[in-house]
This record gives sequence, C-alpha cells and structure tokens, in this order.
Amino acid sequence: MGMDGILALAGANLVSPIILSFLLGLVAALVRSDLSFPEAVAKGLSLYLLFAIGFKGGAGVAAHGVDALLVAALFAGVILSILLPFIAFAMLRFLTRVPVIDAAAVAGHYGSISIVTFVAASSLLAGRGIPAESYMIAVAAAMEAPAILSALWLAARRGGTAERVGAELWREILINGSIILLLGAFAIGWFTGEAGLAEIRSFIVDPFKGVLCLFLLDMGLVAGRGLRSSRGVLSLGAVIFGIVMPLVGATLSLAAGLALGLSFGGVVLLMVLGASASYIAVPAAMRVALPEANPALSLTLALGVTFPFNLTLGIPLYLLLAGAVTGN
Amino acid sequence: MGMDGILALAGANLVSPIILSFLLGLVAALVRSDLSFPEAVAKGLSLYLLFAIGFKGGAGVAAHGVDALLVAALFAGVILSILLPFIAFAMLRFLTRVPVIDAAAVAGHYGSISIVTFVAASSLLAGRGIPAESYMIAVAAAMEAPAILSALWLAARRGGTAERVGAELWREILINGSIILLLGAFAIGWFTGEAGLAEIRSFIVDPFKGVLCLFLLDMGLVAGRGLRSSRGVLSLGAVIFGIVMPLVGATLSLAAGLALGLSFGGVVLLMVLGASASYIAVPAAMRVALPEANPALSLTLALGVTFPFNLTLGIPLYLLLAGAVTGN
Amino acid sequence: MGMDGILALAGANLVSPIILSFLLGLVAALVRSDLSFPEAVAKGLSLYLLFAIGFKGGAGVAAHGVDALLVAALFAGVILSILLPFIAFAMLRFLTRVPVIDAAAVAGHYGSISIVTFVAASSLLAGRGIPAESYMIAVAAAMEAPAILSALWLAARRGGTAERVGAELWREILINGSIILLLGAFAIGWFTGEAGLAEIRSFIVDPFKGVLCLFLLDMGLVAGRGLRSSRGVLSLGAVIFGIVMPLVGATLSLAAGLALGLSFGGVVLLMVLGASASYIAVPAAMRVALPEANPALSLTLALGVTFPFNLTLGIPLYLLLAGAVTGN
Amino acid sequence: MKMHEAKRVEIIIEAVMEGRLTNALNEAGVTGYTILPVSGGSGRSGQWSREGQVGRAGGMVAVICLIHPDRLDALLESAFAVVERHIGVVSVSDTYVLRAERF
Amino acid sequence: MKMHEAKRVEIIIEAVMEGRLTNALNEAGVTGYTILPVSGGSGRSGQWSREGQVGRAGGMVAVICLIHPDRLDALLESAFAVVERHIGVVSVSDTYVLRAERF
Amino acid sequence: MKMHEAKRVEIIIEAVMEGRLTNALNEAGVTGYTILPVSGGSGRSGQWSREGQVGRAGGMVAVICLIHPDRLDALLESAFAVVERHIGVVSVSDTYVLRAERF
Ligand SMILES: Nc1ncnc2c1ncn2[C@@H]1O[C@H](COP(=O)(O)O)[C@@H](O)[C@H]1O
Ligand SMILES: Nc1ncnc2c1ncn2[C@@H]1O[C@H](COP(=O)(O)O)[C@@H](O)[C@H]1O
Ligand SMILES: Nc1ncnc2c1ncn2[C@@H]1O[C@H](COP(=O)(O)O)[C@@H](O)[C@H]1O
Ligand code: NA
Ligand code: NA
Ligand code: NA
Repeated sequence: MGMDGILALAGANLVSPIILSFLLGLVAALVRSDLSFPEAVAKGLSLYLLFAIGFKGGAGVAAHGVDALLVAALFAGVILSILLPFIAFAMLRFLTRVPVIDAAAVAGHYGSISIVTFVAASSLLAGRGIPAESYMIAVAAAMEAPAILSALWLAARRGGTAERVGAELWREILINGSIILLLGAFAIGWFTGEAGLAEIRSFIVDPFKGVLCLFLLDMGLVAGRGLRSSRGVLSLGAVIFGIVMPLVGATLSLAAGLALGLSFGGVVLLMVLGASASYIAVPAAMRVALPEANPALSLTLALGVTFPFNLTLGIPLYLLLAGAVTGN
Repeated sequence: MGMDGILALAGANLVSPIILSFLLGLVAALVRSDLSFPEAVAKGLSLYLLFAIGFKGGAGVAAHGVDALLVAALFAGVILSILLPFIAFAMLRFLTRVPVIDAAAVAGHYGSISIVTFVAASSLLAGRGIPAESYMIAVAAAMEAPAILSALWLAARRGGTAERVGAELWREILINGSIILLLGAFAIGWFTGEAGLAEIRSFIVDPFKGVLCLFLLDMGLVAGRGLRSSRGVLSLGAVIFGIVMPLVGATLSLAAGLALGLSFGGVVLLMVLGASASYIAVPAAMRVALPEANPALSLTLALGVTFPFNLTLGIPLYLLLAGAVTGN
Repeated sequence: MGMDGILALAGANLVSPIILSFLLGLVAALVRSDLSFPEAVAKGLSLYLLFAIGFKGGAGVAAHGVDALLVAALFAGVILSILLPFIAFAMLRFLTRVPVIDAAAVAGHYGSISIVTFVAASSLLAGRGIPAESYMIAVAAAMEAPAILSALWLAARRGGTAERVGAELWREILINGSIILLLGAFAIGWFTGEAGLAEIRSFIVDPFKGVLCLFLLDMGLVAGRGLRSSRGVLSLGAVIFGIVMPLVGATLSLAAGLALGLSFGGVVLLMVLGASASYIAVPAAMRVALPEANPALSLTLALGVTFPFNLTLGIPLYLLLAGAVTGN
Repeated sequence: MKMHEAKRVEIIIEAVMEGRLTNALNEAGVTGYTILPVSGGSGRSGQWSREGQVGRAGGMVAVICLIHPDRLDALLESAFAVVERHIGVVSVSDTYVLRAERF
Repeated sequence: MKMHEAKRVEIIIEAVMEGRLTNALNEAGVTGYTILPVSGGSGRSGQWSREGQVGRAGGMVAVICLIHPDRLDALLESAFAVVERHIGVVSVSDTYVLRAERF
Repeated sequence: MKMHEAKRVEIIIEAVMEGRLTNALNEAGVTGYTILPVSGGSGRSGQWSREGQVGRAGGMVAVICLIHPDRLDALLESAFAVVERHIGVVSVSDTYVLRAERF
C-alpha cells in the first residue's frame, strides 16, 4: 500500500466518532469554551474503560487459550519499557536543551504506555475485523511501571537528585490503581470466561465505544487546556521529539513483535504500546520521586503532542507498517 | 380533538416514566427528603444528554439530507429568541412589580431555551412515531444566546446598569459549553452519518430514555428545593407569567413554524423551544452582566413554574394545537 | 442437598463477576493500592441501582398483580426489623465487652437491611431462574427504618444517653433518600407497568449486572479500607457476632417467610433482608441520635464482616436452607 | 482599602449535622456562612476519607462564618449547642473584612 | 522554624466570576493563589447548595491568597474591582509563612 | 464561651504527597487534621485546574491542622521535611479553639 493507502486509512480513521470527539474537545479548549467534565466524571469514565478492557481481554484469553507466547510477550514488553527511556533521553538531550532531570522525567513517560491509545487502537482493529492476542492488555499493564526505573536511574546517574526511592514508592508504583484494575478485571474475565462475559456484555461491550467517545472528548479538553496554558514550554525540538519518539518506539516494538511471532493485530498493538506515552501512572510517580522535574513539559508532550499524533496518524501508520512487513 | 383529547393526551404523557421521575424528584424535595444527586453526577448526565441529542440530530440530517429550510429555521429561531424577551419584559412589568433589572433578566431566560424540555418533547414525538426535522437541535443551539442581547439592551435602556458587555462576555456566551457540545456532536453525527451512529448506538440511543429519567429526577429535586427556599419570591402575577408566557412563546413559534413550512413534528419542536426558558446558559450570563438582578426569581420561574408546566401540560397542548392547525 | 451441594453452590456463586469484583476491591484495599472511586461516582452508581431495582420491582408487581400477602409481608418485615436488634443487642453483650451504647448502635444496623446484598441475591435468583415476589423490594424499604427505633429504645433504656429524638429526626429517617428513591421508583414502575419498563429496559435491565460489578468493586475498596484502618476495633467476639447474627436473622426470617406462605424465591429474599446489615441509612441516623457510639465498630462489622460473609457464603446457604425446607 | 475588624469562625462538623447547625445559626440571626466540602481527616475517633463512600455518615463539612465581633458570642453559643455531643472542632480567628455593612 | 509575616486573603466569590478574578489578580502581579470548591452557603441573597446543579450560576468558589504585606493593597484593589458589584465576601488575616521567597 | 489559644496550620501540598504528609504528622504525634479538596490554583509552576483530570499528579490538597502552640514546632519540622523539595505552601495563624482538651 502506497502513500495513497496511508492517507485513505488515516482518512477513514479520522472520520470515526472517537477521533472526532477528541478533536471537538481539543478545539473547544483552544477557543476557550467553558465546556468541561467534572473530575469525578472523568475518573468514572476511566474506571469503566479500564474495567471493561481488562475484563474483555481476560475473557478473550479464556476463549482462545494461552500459550508460551504470553510469557514471552510480557517479557518483551518489560524490556521495551526499560529500554525506551534511554533512547528517549538521548534524543531529548540531542534535540532540546531541557535539563537532565526534565529529560529523565519525560523519558519515563515514553517508556510507559497510554491505555486509552491502546483502547482506541483495539477499537480500530476490531472495527476492521483484525484479531489480536487478548493478553495484549496484560502486556500493557506490565509495561506501565518498568520505565520509571530507567527514568530514576537516568536522573540519579546523570546528576539529577532523585529522591531515595524507598519500598513505599515501589509499592505505590507497582500496585497503582490502574494496574490493579486492569489486571484484576483481566483475571476476573479470564476466570469467569464466556459465561461471565455474557452476564455483563451489555455493560462492558455494547456501550463501550460511546463511552470512549465521551472520554476522548474529555481528553481533548484536557490536552487543549494543557497546550494553551503551556505556550512557550515546548520548543520546536521538543515537538519533533514528541512525534519522532513514537515512531522509534513503534519501530522497535515492531521488531520485537515480529521476533516473538505475534499475530498481525498483536504486532500493531505492541507498536501502539511502544509508541504511546503515559499520562496517569508515570506523572504521579515522577512528582513523588523527581519533584524538581517540570511536570508541564512531560504532560504537554505526552498529552498535547504524542497522544493526538498517535490517535490520528500514528495508529493507521503502524497498521500499514505492520501490514507491509507481515504481508497483511 | 376536543377537551377530551387534550386530557387524554396529557394523561398519557403524565404516566410516562420520564414525567413521573420528575414528579418524584419534586415531591422528594418538597417533603425535604435528603435525596440528592452529587453535582458531578448531574453534570455527567447532562453532558451525556447533550452529546447524544446533538449526535442523533446530526446523524438524522446525514440520513435525510438538508434543505434551504435549515437556514430559514435557524434564522427564525434567532429572531424568536431576540423578540420573545421584549414580550416577556412587557408582560412582567404589567403583571408584577419586579424592578426593571429583574424583569430584563427574567425576559432573557424566556427568549432562550431549555434543552431538556426539547429532549422530552422529542422523546414524546418519537414515541408516537411523529417525525421531525433532525436539524431542529441546531435551531435549539442557535436560540440559546440571542435572547441575552435583548435582555441586556432592555436593562441598559430602561434604567438598569448592565455591566459594559465586553468581547470577553460575548465569547463566553457564544461558545459556552452546552452550545459547543450540542453543535459539535451535531457536526460529528452529520459527518459520520449512519455508520457513526451504528458504532455508538447502544450508548447514545438505547439507554437514552432511562438516563433522561434520572436527569429529570434530579431536575425535580433542584426545582423543588428552589421552590421551597424561595417561598415569597413568587407573586401570583409572576406565577401567571410563568404559565402564560410559554403559551405566548409557543403561539408565536407556531406561526413561525407554519410560515416556514416545517413538518408537523418540526412545528411542535419549535413551539417547545419558544415556550421553554433557559436554566443553564442564560443564568450564568446574567450573573456576570446583571449582577444586581435577583437570580432566585428567574430560576424559580424557569425551573419551578415553566419547566414543570411545559413538561406536564404544555408539550401535549402544543402537540394538539399544532395538530389542529396542520390537520395532523 | 448435602455439604457437597452447599460447596458446589457457593463455588458457583463465587466465580460470578459480581463477587469477584467485590473481592478485587477488597484485595486492592488490603494491599493499599490507591485504586479508588470518587465519592460522586459511588453515589451515582448507588442512585442507579436503587432506581433500577425499585422500578423493576414495581413493574413486576404490575405484571403479576398483588395480593393480600403484600400487606402481610410488609408487616412481617417491620416486625423483623424491630425484633432483630433486641437479639443482636443481647448477643453482642454476651459475646463482647462493648459498651451499651455501642451495642445498641450495632443492633440497629443489623435490624435494618443492606440493599446491595438484596440486589446481589435477586441477581443470583434471576440467574438460576427462580421467581420471587416482585414486591419484596417494598418489604426491603419497609425494613430500613424500624430497627432504628429499637436501637434508640435500647440505648435510652439501658443507660445510654440517646438524644431526644425529635420529629425532625423521624422525618429524616422515614423519608431518607434511599427509601424515597426505592419506593418512588417502585411506584413509577408499578404505575407505568410493562410499557414503562419497555421504554427504559435498555437502561435499567440490560447493563444492570455490569453496574453492580463496579459498585461492588467500590464496596470492596471501602470495606477493605475500613478493615485496614480499624485493626483492633474488632474483637474475636465481635467477628463471631458478625457471622452468627446473619444466620440468626436469616433463620427467623425463614420462619416468617414460611408462615406467610411466600414463594421459595421470596423466602430466600426475606432471609437475605433479615441477615443483612445497613450501611447507609442507619449509620447516618446513629451519628445524629447516638453520637457517643463508635461508628467504626458498626461499619466495620456491617461492611467488613457481615457483608462479605453474606455475599460469598451466606446467600448460597440461605438458598439451600430455604430449598431444603420448602422442598425446592 | 478600608478594612473592618471581624471574626472568622471555622466549624468542622459531621455532615449529618450540617442542617442542624445551619438552622441553629439562622435562629441565632447568623445568616452569612459558606460551606466547604471536606475529603478526609483524622482525629481522636480515627482517620477517615470520603473516597467511594455512599452514605452521609462518616463525612464532615467545614462551615466558615465571618461575623462582627459583637455577635460572636451568640454564634458560638448556638453552634456549641449543636456541636457539643458530636465530633468536630470550632476555631475563631481575628480577621478584617471589606464592605462591613454585610456582616 | 523561621516564619515570615504575610497576609492571608480569602475571597468567596461567584463561580462565574472566577476567571475574571484570577485574570485581575494576574494583572496585579499576584500569581500565587489556591481555589477551593464551595458546596453551599447563605447570605443576604439567600441560601444555596450545589447539589444536583448543572449550570455554573448559583455556585461560589473560595480563592485563598497568601501574600507579602506590602503587596496587599494592590491585591485588594484589583480584587475589589471584580467583586464590587457582585455577591461575595473578602477577608484578610495575619499569618506567617515558611519559605518567604515564594510570596 | 471560654476559648483557648491555638495555632491554625494550613498546608497546601501536592495530592500525591498527601499520604506522606499525614504519615509524617502521625509520626510527630499530630493526629488531628482535616483535608479539603482543592480545585485549582496558580503558583510559580504555573496555573492548573482539576477539571476533567484523571491522574493524581497535577492536583493539590489543603491540610488544616489546629494545634496547641507548644506543639507547633514539632508539626512544622515534620511537615517541612515532606514539603521541602515539593511545590506547595505552609502558613500558620493564631486562632482560638473551643474544647481545648481536644488539641
Ligand atoms: N486538631 C484538629 N485540626 C483540624 N481538624 C481536626 C482536628 N481534630 C479533629 N479534626 C477534624 O474533626 C474530625 C473529628 O475529630 P475527632 O472528634 O477528634 O475524632 C476529624 O476527623 C478531623 O476532620
Ligand atoms: N458572613 C459570611 N460569612 C461567610 N460567608 C458568607 C458570609 N456572607 C456571605 N457569605 C457567602 O457569600 C455568598 C453570597 O453572600 P450574599 O452576597 O450576602 O448573598 C453566600 O451565599 C455565602 O456563601
Ligand atoms: N501565594 C500563594 N497563595 C496561595 N496558594 C499558593 C500560593 N503560591 C502557591 N500556591 C499554591 O501552591 C501551588 C504550587 O505553587 P508553586 O510551588 O508556587 O507552583 C499553586 O498551584 C497554588 O495552588
Ligand atoms: Na511507550
Ligand atoms: Na423560549
Ligand atoms: Na437485617
């Protein structure tokens, strides 16, 4: 598929209600409308999405079984999560003049993952009838935390002053709410299987895409407000980083996915995980452990640049790339 | 259809879960039960309703096409919104002794519209299988703001001291959250059409009426609390205004709708828009621009008198009136 | 059915997504994850559940009619609610050393009922195709408040210093939000019947179980946090009470249900009501009327011991007991 | 700007008692106050948080009342009658207000 | 610990005016403040509560501002210009802060 | 009514540090405090708002602590150790409390 194909696919992706809802939020925030979601509603939507995506993943594993690949995929995810921050750090130091401590914090975000980007990609795959390994959601959970380790190591090593990371912080990171909810729902879905899914299908399957629209509308609002209030935070180099880094992450993940022998859909999802940047778990950990790092920089990059890029152009691109390589 | 017909229709309307939920809330508040919805839940429900009604309107336009009438209907809506406050103002000054500034503020509410009244009427029409122009939701959005202009003009002209209405306030009014969300969702629905609707139908169509019940329960609670805490605010003249004004608004809108050549359903919806009074956009604008106006008066009238009147008796009446005139 | 049967049933019960969601919350709280639901979301979920369960009960009554048994069942419920606190009080004074005032407060909780336990039991019955009287939800509402009377009498009589319980407190208790919402929705469901249910079925029926999962997840989190923060509050005697008292309540209710001639399903639900302990209405009333009572004790017992017991082992046990006695 | 002496009373009280407190304040002629939500806390009766809670028990609110010094005693007496047997704290600080005619 | 004299300004103002107030503060060079949600209250214009409300009208927020005493007047003037015609209250108390370089 | 001298400490700190702060307070023997939600603010690190936010980073809470003047130093030291490297502000005001035995 040539450039035409890419554009056609990106175009098709762009006219989905999901993407347009995000753009609506972005535009509303940029024109300074007072449209806003209460914090509790946003959290409620995200609890729903985490529960639903975890449960469906687990039910999928119950239906299709699990093989040795699961362990290998988890392992690959962890390695990617540990490795990507080093690349991100080097790239940032090359492209921008941000201090070591900020570069380390940003790097941590890019090693970790954005679950809503993963959800949007799953949705696109499902819409096109492309199957993927159900346990990829567990891989997503496994990739949330390891990147933090690398970020802290980079900060400490390279002159930053990372707070002594006690057992307490590790506990917080490893069992943070979103990991527990994802993995817990995954376990419940796996355990109760098809029967469990049938019981709650009309809650977690049928309305899922609609809820995702509302959540992305909110994400658009938050991203837009972030962009507006941090004018000046982003240099050109940083913006370039925010677009090139996901491509690098996706490419490395493509290689890993092929090496593992994941399905076409699985490879795409791993690419999306590699390409996306955390906006929930890592920011909180960084505030605790690297309080001197500027949170506006990481969040604006992750939510204002990389997230929209992945959502609109990135995902279709990864789909095409994976398709070209695997012959799908 | 004679008086019997009116009563039969009003009766049928009254036994819908939607209306009864509102009455439940009203009663609960009047007996001072502590039943209450958290602010975030109420806002979440209203975000859902605005998104869903906007999207469905847009998808309807995509399905049935759009004609020159759309522009004419938008134009008529704007004119009604500008005109009605003058009538409301005169009627209030005649029926009550409220100060000029309060009369102007109330007038602004009645020129604008109540989206939930519109939603309840759409629901009733749909239940009876009466089609209506899908773009009426865009007309609703267009009627939200112009009335504010008239109210401010009345206040300034007639001795009130309206704050200099800067560009800032206009920006706020024209792109306030509910207008943006309605029109944005309308645009997305239009753009993605049937396919988009199919993707999120089980979120925005199937559970819609149930969500509306919960929202009206909350509206009943808020209206009842308002009535209780503003005993004494409403004179008899004001209550008469709160019931006669919607009839006047509906009648003028009926004339406009017939002149435009809207369908039977479209005429009814335009009447409902003319008859209803704002309880979200206008109150906020009035607090900024006419801080001396008593907010309890406007809100108690709009939410405690006119809204229940429209919901229970008004909508069936407008349906009958329009039916009698158009021969449906 | 022997011990095997009990275990098999309990096992089947345990692997439902509903129970597992509760356990997930419990575990997450016990390992001190930061997973949490905003207060507004928890309240929103509970408003939904009360509205849905009330409405469905009413619609059920509309469908199957109502007989003299309804009044008798309501009466029996009130008597149970008044009586059980005396047993609970005596048992607590025997098993533990808690002061009179605390024993009275706890006793009030156990005379009243837990609506979510009732909902979980209804769900289990429905899943096994066991019918039950639809009006049991009205019985549940009737059992909420009377126990408070007994608790206050016990506290005043036995040396405690119950605040003079004015008309104001009685009003608050009798028309507290959950009673009004349950009974109001019940009335609406009854009144609008099958037609009303059809209108909002895809909101209150289809997604019901899924919403219940999320709510139980939250209950697990709250129960787990309560257990964690009140280590030391519970003596062994208190824990024994928290498990034996539901058995006593269930047994008395079994007798009452048989005497009334309720159906098999109805008997089970009455047992569940007798066995469960309030965690919403009674705690609030006790804080007002018996401020010296230690709230941590009542809540930890009701939510941390009895609720999980009923949810996991109790309900299947009551089902078997009732089955054995009625020959089902 | 011209400021006027006043007292700032802060009452942290159980949410279930909110209505009783504001009624008592109204009866004592104190009609100006503001209520802030409280998300958690700790005291002699232990630690608590509103997260995920449904019931009204086990939560508190903060009532802030700016008042002319002369009227402080009436306020405190009516407030104390409500708070007395309940958990919660009452503190009074000196402050200055704009627009004294409002207090 | 070394504490430094400062003023604590508490402005309770209509939610619709929040943006205008913070803009005015920013223009007056006051860039440090914290906004607390308010759930209800009572004043000359009656009693209100945020429960179940959808619109932004009919709600208030509390803006807390710790400031060096020298800069108090500038703050009050800019705040007063916004609050003047609106309902709401402004109070100023003496306080002490850690880390004076921040104010 | 009989009032007793006390100190009112107000700590506005990042939400992610709430647990660490209350742990430190507990360890210093300070077991009475109340936590208020914060909806937005502005400081040297810019402006922020909780609207629509999902994560815990980028939000703050206000911890209010009424304490006997003698115990102020212990409190400040333990609080400062937590706040030190983080954004946030600490202020202390004189106040008077009812029921001194509680502090
Ligand atoms: N010293 C204090 N400073 C601030 N708030 C307090 C203090 N003591 C108690 N509180 C608040 O009042 C509630 C009840 O306190 P207590 O009666 O001591 O259990 C606590 O949970 C706190 O929210
Ligand atoms: N004396 C007061 N103390 C604390 N808050 C007040 C006071 N007076 C008014 N308020 C707050 O300001 C709002 C508007 O007051 P008012 O302009 O008097 O209607 C009230 O609803 C309260 O939230
Ligand atoms: N002078 C101040 N008065 C009140 N709150 C402040 C002040 N300075 C900072 N804050 C609060 O503390 C947060 C962090 O401040 P900063 O460390 O200056 O970025 C701000 O977002 C405000 O919520
Ligand atoms: Na990544
Ligand atoms: Na109108
Ligand atoms: Na019971």
